[in-house]
Amino acid sequence: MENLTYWQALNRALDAEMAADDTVIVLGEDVGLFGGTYRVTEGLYARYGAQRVRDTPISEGSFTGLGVGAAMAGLRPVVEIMTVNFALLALDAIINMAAKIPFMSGGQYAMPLTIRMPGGTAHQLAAQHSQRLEHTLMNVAGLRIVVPATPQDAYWQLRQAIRADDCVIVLEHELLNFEQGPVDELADAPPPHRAIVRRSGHDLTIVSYSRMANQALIAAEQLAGMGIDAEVIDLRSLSPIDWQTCVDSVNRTGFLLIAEEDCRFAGAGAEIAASLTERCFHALQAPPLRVAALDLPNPYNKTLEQQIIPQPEDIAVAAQALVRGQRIPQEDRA
Amino acid sequence: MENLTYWQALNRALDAEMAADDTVIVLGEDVGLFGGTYRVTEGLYARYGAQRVRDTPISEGSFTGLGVGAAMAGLRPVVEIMTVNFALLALDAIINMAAKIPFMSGGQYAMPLTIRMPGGTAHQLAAQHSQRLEHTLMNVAGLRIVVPATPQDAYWQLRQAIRADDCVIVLEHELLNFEQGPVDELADAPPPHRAIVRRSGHDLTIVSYSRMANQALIAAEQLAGMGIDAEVIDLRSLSPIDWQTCVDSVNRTGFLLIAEEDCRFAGAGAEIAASLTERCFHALQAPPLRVAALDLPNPYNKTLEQQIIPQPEDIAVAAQALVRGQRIPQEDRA
Amino acid sequence: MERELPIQFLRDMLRARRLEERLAQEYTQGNIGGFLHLYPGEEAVAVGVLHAAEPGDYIVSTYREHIHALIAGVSMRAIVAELFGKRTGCSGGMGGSMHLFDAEHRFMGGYAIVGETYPVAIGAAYAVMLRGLPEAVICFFGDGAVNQGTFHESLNMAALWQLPVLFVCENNHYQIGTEIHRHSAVTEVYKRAGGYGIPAEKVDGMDVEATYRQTRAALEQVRAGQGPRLLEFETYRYRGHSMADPGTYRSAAEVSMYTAQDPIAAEMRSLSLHYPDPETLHALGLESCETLCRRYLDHGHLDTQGLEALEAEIQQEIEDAVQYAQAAADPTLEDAWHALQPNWPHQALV
Amino acid sequence: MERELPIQFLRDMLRARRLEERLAQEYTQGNIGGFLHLYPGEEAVAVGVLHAAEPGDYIVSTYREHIHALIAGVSMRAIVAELFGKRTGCSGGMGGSMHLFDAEHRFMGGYAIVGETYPVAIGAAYAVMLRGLPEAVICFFGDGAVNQGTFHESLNMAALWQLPVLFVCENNHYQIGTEIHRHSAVTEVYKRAGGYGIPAEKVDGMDVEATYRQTRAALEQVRAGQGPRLLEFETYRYRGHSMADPGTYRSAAEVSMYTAQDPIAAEMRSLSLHYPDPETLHALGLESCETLCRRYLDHGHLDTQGLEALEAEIQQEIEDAVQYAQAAADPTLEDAWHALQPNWPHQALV
Ligand SMILES: Cc1ncc(C[n+]2csc(CCOP(=O)(O)OP(=O)(O)O)c2C)c(N)n1
Ligand SMILES: Cc1ncc(C[n+]2csc(CCOP(=O)(O)OP(=O)(O)O)c2C)c(N)n1
Ligand SMILES: [Mg+2]
Ligand SMILES: [Mg+2]
Repeated sequence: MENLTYWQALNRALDAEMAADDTVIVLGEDVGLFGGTYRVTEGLYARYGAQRVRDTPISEGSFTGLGVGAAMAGLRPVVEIMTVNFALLALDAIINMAAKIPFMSGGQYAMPLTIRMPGGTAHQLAAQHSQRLEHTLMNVAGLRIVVPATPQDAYWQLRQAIRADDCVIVLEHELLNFEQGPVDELADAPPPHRAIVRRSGHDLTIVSYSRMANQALIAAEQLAGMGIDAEVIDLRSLSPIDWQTCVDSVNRTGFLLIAEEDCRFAGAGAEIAASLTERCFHALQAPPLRVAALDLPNPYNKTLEQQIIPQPEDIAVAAQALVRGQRIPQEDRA
Repeated sequence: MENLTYWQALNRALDAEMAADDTVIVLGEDVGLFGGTYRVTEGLYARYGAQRVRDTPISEGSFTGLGVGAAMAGLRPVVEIMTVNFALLALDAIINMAAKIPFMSGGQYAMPLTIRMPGGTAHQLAAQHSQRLEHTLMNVAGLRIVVPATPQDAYWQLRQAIRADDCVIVLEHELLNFEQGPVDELADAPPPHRAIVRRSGHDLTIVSYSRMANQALIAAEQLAGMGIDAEVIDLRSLSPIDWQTCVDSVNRTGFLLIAEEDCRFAGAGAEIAASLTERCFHALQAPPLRVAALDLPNPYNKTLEQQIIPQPEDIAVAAQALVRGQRIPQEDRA
Repeated sequence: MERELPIQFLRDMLRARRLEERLAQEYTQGNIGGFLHLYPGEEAVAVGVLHAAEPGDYIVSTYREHIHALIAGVSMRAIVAELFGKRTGCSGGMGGSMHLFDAEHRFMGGYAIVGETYPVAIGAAYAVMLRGLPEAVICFFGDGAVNQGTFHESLNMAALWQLPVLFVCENNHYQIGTEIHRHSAVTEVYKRAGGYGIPAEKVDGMDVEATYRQTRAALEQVRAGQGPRLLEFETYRYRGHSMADPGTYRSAAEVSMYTAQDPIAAEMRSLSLHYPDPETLHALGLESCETLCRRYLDHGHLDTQGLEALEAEIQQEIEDAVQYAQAAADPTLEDAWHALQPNWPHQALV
Repeated sequence: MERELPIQFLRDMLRARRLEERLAQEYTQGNIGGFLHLYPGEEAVAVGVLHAAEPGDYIVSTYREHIHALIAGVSMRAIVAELFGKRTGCSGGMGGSMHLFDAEHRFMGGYAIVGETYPVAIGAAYAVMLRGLPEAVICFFGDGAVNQGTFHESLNMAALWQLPVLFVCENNHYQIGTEIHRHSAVTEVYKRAGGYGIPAEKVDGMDVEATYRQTRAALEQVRAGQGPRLLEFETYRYRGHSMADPGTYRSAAEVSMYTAQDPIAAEMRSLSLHYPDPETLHALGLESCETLCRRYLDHGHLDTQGLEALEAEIQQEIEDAVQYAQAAADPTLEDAWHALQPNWPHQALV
C-alpha cells in the first residue's frame, strides 16, 4: 500500500503490463523521449525503447487508426490522445473502425485496443481545450468506457483495459493527474465496470463519476453539516453502467441527484436520469435532478469558468432543495 | 401548393436562397456536375456555375472547415456532407470551430453556416453507413439542429437555416428523400425550432422526430384501432427543443413514449425523457418509455436490420403496454 | 515468367469478371442489398498484385473489394453468402458487400469510409515490424481516396518508421462522378508520394503481367525492410460507381456542361458512367479480359477448347457459390450480439 | 528598402520581445491563466511577414499568436486585457491567450487545435476569390502542424482552385519535445508543397529583412491571382513549448537517450527545452533582436540614444497596457450567453 499520484498510478499500470506482455505498446505525441505531457509515460521510453513507446507526429486520426490495425494484427496498443479535445480528429478511427470492426467482421476480429485521453475542465484552458466526450462515446455500441476517479481505480482500470479484448476508452481527468491516493498493486481489482458506493447515506443518492465524484463527496460532508445524509455512488464506468448498484440505492433513498461536469443538455447525466427513472419511478419522491455544466463552451475568464462548472456548494444547495421539496433555479437558455 | 419529394423540396429551398443572395454557395462531393448523390443539388451547377456550386475532393474535415472560414469572411456556405457517417471526419470543424468561434471571439464573428447531412438507417448499408449523430451534436453548445420529417418542413427549415446567422445542422433522413408531400412555397413558416402536434390525442403522448415521427403516426393509427388515442409530436428541432409543446401534451395525457431511431443508450431520447420527467413528474402516471434502436451497430442482413430499428408495430405494442400499465420487455445487453 | 502463370492470370480475371456479372444480376433480382460496387475493367490490378503477394502478407481493402477477397483466397461461397447476408458469409452476414473480412487469409477487411485503409495498413505493418518478420501489408485505395487526410498522415508515418507497406492506388480516374483533374491538383498520384520520400511508380493497370512484375519487385524491397513503396495503377471501371448509381439524370447535367469539357474527358466520363459497348472498349484498347484471351490464344498459351473448358468450369464454380448462398441460413439476433463483442459472454463486466 | 523600414522592424521586434518577457512575469504572478505559448526567438517571422501584408489581408494564426496579433495592428491593451481574461480584451475575455480575435483587423483568430488554420484560411480565400478582390489570406502554422491531415486536404484544394493563400510555416524544429526529424519523414517543409504543385521556398526566419522581402514577393503573386504559395521560415524558439512546459524531468529522459542522439541535435534540443544563455545564442548567431540592434547600430540606422529612447517608449507602452488590463472589468455570465450566439436574443427560436 503506497501513496501515489493519479499519473504515477497510471504509469505503474502501463509499466506492469508492458513488462508482463511484450505485445503491449504505447503510442502518442511526446509519450517517449519527452515522457508524456502529464508524465504518465515517464521512464517507459528508456525502459522499453522507441519501438514500444512510440512518439508520433500530430496525426490523431491516423495514429489512432494505426492502433486499430495493430490490434487486429496481434498487438495490444495503448494509444494516448494527449487530450480528449483532440479525439474529435480521431472519432472516425474510434467509432467507425475500433468499435465496429469486431461486429462487421462477424466476430472474427477482437479489438484489444486501449485509448487513454485526459479531459475535462482544467485551469482556464478555454473552449477548445476543456471538453468532455463521454456523451458521444457512450452512444457507440462496441466501446467500453472507464472513468477512474482515484489513483487506485486508475491503476486497476487501466490494467484491466489493456488486458481486455475489446476497445476500452480510459477517460482520465486533467485535474486528477496530480492528486494523491493510496494504491495497492497486489489487491484484487473489482470488475472494471462495477460502480462503488463511496459514501453511504439514507437521505438521497448522488450518482457521479470521475472528478465530479470527488466533488460530490465534499458536498456530502457539507450536507452532513445541514443534517442531510447523502449516499455517493461513483460509477467508475460509463459503458456499461452498473445500474443495479444505483437502483438499490435510489430505491432506499427515494431521491436522485446526478452530478456531472458534462454540459447538461444531452450529457451523460441524461441517460443516467432516464434509465434510473425507468427503473425506480415508483420509489422516486421527486424527479431526478441533474447538476451539470451550463450549456456553454468553457470561457477563458477564471470566475466564469468556475461558474459554469458545478462546485461542491452547488451540489449541496441543489441536494438540499431536492430533499426539502423546493424548486431549483436552473440557468437554462437553450 | 404542389406535391414534391423531400429532395425536390430541399432543391427548391437551395435554389430560392441562391437566387435571392449571391453570397450563398453550396459545396460538397459530387454536388455539382453529378447533381448530388440524393439529387438535392440537381440543376444548380448549370444554373449558378462551378464557383457557387463547388464539387470537392474527399476531404470532409477541410471542406467543412472551409465553410467555417468562408462564413467568417462574409459568405453563407451550405456544406453538404454526403452522409452523416462521413461527418465523423468533420467533427473538429463542426464542434471545435463552427460551434465555438462565435463564443471564443467574444461574439465578434457570427457563423452563417449551414451543414446538411442525410443519415439514418436506409436499406442494408451496414454499420459504417447507417449511423445517427444527433446525440453527439445535441451536446454541443453553439449548434442548432433541425430534423425535418416532411417535404414542407425540409423546404422551410433549410431556407431558415441558410438565413440564420448561427451554424445550423440540417439532419435529413436518407429514406425520406424520395417521399412525397405537399409544399407551399408561399406560406409563412413557423419558427425553425417549434415542435408541432402531428396528431392530437388524449391517451398518451408520443414524442418523435425525423422519419420516426412518420412511423409514430402509422403506429397511432394502429393504436386507434385498439381504442388508444395517441397524440404525436414531431419535434422538428433537436437543439433547441421546444419543451413547452411537449409539456402541455404530457400534462394532459400523463403518459410519454419517445420513439427514436438512435441507439437507446445515451441517444437523443435520453435527454427528452430526462427533461420531460423534470418538467412533468407529477403528471406522469408511468416512467417515460423510450422505443429506440438496439445498442448494436447496423447489421447488413435485412431481417436483422429491421429487428434493431423500431417499427410502427413495436411503437404500438409498447404504447399499449405503457397505458395499460404492463411491463415492457427490453432487449438490453449493455 | 513461369509457364502456368499466364493461364492462372486469365483464369482469375475471368472468374472475377463472370462472378461480378452474376452479382449484378443477383442485385437486380433483390438477392443482394445495400450498395454494390463492381470491379469490371480493373481485374488486372487485383489479379496481378495479389498473385505477387505471399500467403503471409496482410491485405487491407475498400468497399470495392469482392475481387481482392476472391484472389486473396477467400472462398467464392463465403463471398457470395456474405453478399446474400447469410450466416455462413465471410463476415457472418453482418458486413455485406462493403465489409468482407477473412482473418484466416489475413484479409483485414473492406472499409467503406474512404481513407480508412491507410491507418489499418500501417498498424498491421507496425506489428510486422515489431516481430521482425519478412511479411508485407498491401493497402488498396482509389484515386479519390488520395485526398483524404489519412493518406498524408499515414504515408508520413510509414516512411518515418520504414514500415513494410505496399500502397496500391487503383487509379480509375473517378471519385464517383468527379474526374481526377477536378479533385486533385496533381493528377499523377505516384508523384504525391514524393512528399514523404516514398519511392513510387506508375504502372499500366490494364496489363496483368506488368502489374504482377512491378508488384513483385516492389514487394521484395518492402519485405527486405527497405520501407514502404507506392504503385499507381492506371485503370478503368466500365460500370457506374455502384449499382445504386443511376446514370439516367447525370447525362442531362453533363450536356449542360459539355461545352466546357474536352472531347477525351467527355469520352472517358461517358465510359465510366454508362455501360460501354465492347467495340468502344476495344477501340480504346481497354478490354482487359478479352484482350488477354486473344493474346494468350495467339501466343498459344491456350486453345479455344481450353478457353471454353475454363469458362465452363468457372460457370460451375459460380453456380455452386450462388446455390450455396441461397440455401444458407440467416444469422440470428444472438449472432449479432455475439459479433458485437465476441469476448463479453465470457466476462463478468459488472 | 525604404529608409524607415529597418527601424520599424527593430521597433516591432523589441515590442514583441519585451511584451512577452513581461507576459511571462505576469503569468508566474498568476495574472494570466491557462497555457501561455511564447514567441521569443521567432519575432523576425511575424514582423517581416506582417509588414509585407496589406491592411485588406486576412490573417489566421495558432495558439502562439500574441505577436501575430500585435504586429497585425491589434492594440497591446486589447491583447493584454484578453490574457488577463477581461471584458475589454480582444475576445471579450472568452478566448484567452490561445484565441485572440479581432474582426476589425481581419485577424481571424488564434486556433488551439493544431491544423485548424488551413481550412479557415482557404475558406476566407474562397470568399476573396468569389469577390475577385486583390486580397490575400496569410495562414500561419508550425512544423509539427504539417503532419495533420488538414494540411494535405487544404493545400490540395487551395492549389486545385487557385485560392489566394500564403501558407507560412514557422519551422522552429520542434513539436513540443519532438524534433522535426522524429515527426516528419521529409524535414524540409517547403518540399512537401510539391505534392500539390504549390511553389514554395525556404527562408532564413532569423533575418527580418529577408522574411519581409520574400513575403512581399510571394504576396504579389498571390494577389495577382497566381494561386497559393508556401514559405518555410527556419526559426527558433528560445523557451519551452509553453510556460506550463516543465523542463526539469526531461533532461533525465534525454540523458538515457543521449548516446542515440547526434551532438548537434542534442544541442538544438537542449536549446529549445531550456532557456539558453545569450552567449550560446550569439555563438549560434541566433539572437535575432540583439543581432539586429548591433547591425543597425553599425549601419548607422540608429544610435545608442535612439535605441535607449526606443526601449523607454516600449516600456511605456507595455506599462500602459498592463495597467489597463489590471483595471478592466471581468465579463459577466450575461456576456458569455451573448457571445455564444450573438444573434439569438433577436430571434424567436421556438
Ligand atoms: C469519407 C467518405 N466520404 C465520402 C464517401 C462516399 N464515397 C464512396 S466511394 C467514393 C469515391 C471514391 O473514389 P475512389 O477513391 O477513386 O475509389 P473508386 O470508387 O473509384 O474505386 C465516395 C466519395 C465515403 N464512403 N467516405
Ligand atoms: C490536434 C492537436 N494535437 C495535439 C495538440 C497539442 N499540441 C499543442 S502545440 C503542439 C505542437 C505543435 O508544434 P508546431 O506545429 O511545430 O508549432 P510550435 O508549437 O512549434 O509553434 C501540440 C502537439 C493540439 N493542440 N492539437
Ligand atoms: Mg476512382
Ligand atoms: Mg514547431
